Amino acid sequence: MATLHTVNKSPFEKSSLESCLAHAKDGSAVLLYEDGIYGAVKGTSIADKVTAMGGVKFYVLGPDLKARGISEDKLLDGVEVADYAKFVDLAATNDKVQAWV
Amino acid sequence: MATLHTVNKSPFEKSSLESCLAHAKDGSAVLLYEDGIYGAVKGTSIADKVTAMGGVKFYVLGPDLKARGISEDKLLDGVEVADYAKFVDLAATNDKVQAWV
Amino acid sequence: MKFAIQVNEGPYQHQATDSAYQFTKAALEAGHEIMRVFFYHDGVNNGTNLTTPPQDDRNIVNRWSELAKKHDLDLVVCVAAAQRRGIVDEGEMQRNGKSAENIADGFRISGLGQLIEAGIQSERLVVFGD
Amino acid sequence: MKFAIQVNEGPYQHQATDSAYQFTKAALEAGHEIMRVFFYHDGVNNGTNLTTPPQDDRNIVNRWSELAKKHDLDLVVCVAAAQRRGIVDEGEMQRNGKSAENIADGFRISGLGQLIEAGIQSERLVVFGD
Amino acid sequence: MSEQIKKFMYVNRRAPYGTIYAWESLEVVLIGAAFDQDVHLAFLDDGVYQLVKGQDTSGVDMKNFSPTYQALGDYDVTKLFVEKESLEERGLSIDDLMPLTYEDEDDDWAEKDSITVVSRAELADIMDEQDVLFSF
Amino acid sequence: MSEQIKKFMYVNRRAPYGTIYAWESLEVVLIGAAFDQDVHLAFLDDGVYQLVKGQDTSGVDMKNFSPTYQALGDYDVTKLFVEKESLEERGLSIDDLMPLTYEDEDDDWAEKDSITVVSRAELADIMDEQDVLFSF
Repeated sequence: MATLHTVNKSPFEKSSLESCLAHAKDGSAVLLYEDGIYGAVKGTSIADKVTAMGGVKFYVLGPDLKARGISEDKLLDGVEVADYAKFVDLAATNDKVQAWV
Repeated sequence: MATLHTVNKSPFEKSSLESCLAHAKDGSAVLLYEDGIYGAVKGTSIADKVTAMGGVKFYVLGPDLKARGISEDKLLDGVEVADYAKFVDLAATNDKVQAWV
Repeated sequence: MKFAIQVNEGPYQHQATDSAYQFTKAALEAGHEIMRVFFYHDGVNNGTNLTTPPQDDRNIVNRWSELAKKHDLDLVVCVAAAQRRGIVDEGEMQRNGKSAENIADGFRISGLGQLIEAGIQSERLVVFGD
Repeated sequence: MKFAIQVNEGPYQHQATDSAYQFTKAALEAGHEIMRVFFYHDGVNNGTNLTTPPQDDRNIVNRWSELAKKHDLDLVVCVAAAQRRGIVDEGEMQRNGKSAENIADGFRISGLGQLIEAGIQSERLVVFGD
Repeated sequence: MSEQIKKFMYVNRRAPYGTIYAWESLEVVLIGAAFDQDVHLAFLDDGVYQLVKGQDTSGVDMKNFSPTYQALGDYDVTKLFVEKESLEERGLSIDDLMPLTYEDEDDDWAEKDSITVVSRAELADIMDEQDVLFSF
Repeated sequence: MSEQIKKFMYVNRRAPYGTIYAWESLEVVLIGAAFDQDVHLAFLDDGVYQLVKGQDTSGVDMKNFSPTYQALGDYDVTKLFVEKESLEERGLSIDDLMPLTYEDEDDDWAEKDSITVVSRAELADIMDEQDVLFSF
């Protein structure tokens, strides 16, 4: 079943993104929001682990990105910017939501 | 100056122990308490980083260890078990306390 | 679609309740149903009517109360978690001999069964936490 | 030796206030002075008198109140943090037009200067947080 | 109208005592047991520490809730999945955990293990099959 | 009785907005500025994100407190240490941070940088010299 995984913590502070990536299956979606948005940025020590997830589609919450002053051109290739409406939409169109709190 | 560093989070959940170890100087003391006690255990994926800190003295809070069912024979060599009185004593005998919350 | 929301953290300390609010608002705007917002753990602290946040910041509690009023939302505070943290309605005040009640408008205190029921009856459960 | 204690988290959710309590108790037993316990961030929630924890568990708020009474401790709740989270004494109740007060025995609400002062006047500051 | 049976999973990723999530999560499981859903518990990351045997909270003056896990079988909560890699990274094995059992009414009340140790990939599959995931 | 001047350090290791620690820490710094201590701020780990320029919280409806860092110079809070390794691990450089300056009254009010980028080893030394460390 298609799952929307959500990660709201910085990958440099907590291990939740790493655990999410270790369990997310091909075809699932991962939404990075709140401090989780730092996981979507290019050139970090965690970036390779994110880009290695070929079968997973990544989204990042735009309002959280802007709040933190991270411009969209800093995002890893293939990461799509979502707003809250899109977050709702992802939750609806996937079969369930798994929160990696 | 001699510093008592305190770490209260699991090294598998948060990066606070790792950051502490990267900044603790030779001659300082590190007290692992609450969920931080897991950093004092043998045979874990983090153990090598702790044992590599030759110039730092490690303490683990006994009451927190017992609460979590970790017996003292599981501790890394050189880690000393402290009670709350010893925690107070370490805070008093070092020049200051740095909490890696 | 029928959503249920779970909030695990209190106001201001963590963004969880902000994100839950924005999600809930966006879901309602998209025409979805929010069958319940369940406040658990420190999330129960969203239900106090005693906050006075700075005037240049959002008022998290009032915002929930107003959204509930506008959309007839069911904002449920877990009773067991509320007792540990000091969120009290009139019934709890009398039952536990407390000096005051502090439950905010639009919130009600109820049992954990309301969370399970939300999991059963909603089509999607979305959890916001630390 | 003269200690000051800072508590950043509320009751039950995090062990921080338990550890701070045990440390404070042990320090007093060893003959040290605790010149102030400063409750900041969600730590202010330790100062509510509205909790009713399960009978088979410790009562975190009462435990602080009793220790304060026994040792004449200065338990200070930060006013700015308290306003965000809904901890209110009589003065705050009147000033902010709140319907109730909920400050527990032995706690007082004051400004952040009390934390700075604690840092200056104590010989050791010990912080308990998340 | 009879309600459908959903696959519920309670996901436990936190150590006990340092925070209350583990204990309040268990309170949800106990209440939830009355609702006749298809209940699964996952223990991964620091969640595996919740099941470590020999917990004794007398020194920290907190409530020791670990005996409650042993009551889960009586509540027909019998599908507990513990992640193998999470154990190994923490230097733990199944022998470090409390033995949790239930009596199988479909098998002449034979006593059976409630805990199944699964690989990370297997746990990912089991999570994938759920209808509702509760996180704390 | 005049009070001694202590070396105070506010240690910032958290990102802004996800939690309130960064903002309430800054409130302490502002109040503390009135006390005439020798004030230092450390930004390491996720704390370096607090100083990233261009923060715009309109979409999350939270208070944007980042302009307050720019007021620190007026409060004579001028010793801000940012850890180089923390920046690098996050793909950041000094150019991504807000320029923070102060006017040096001992140098004909020349405008000077408040931020000093230091190595992890240097920051460890600076921490070691402090009398009191505030953590949030």
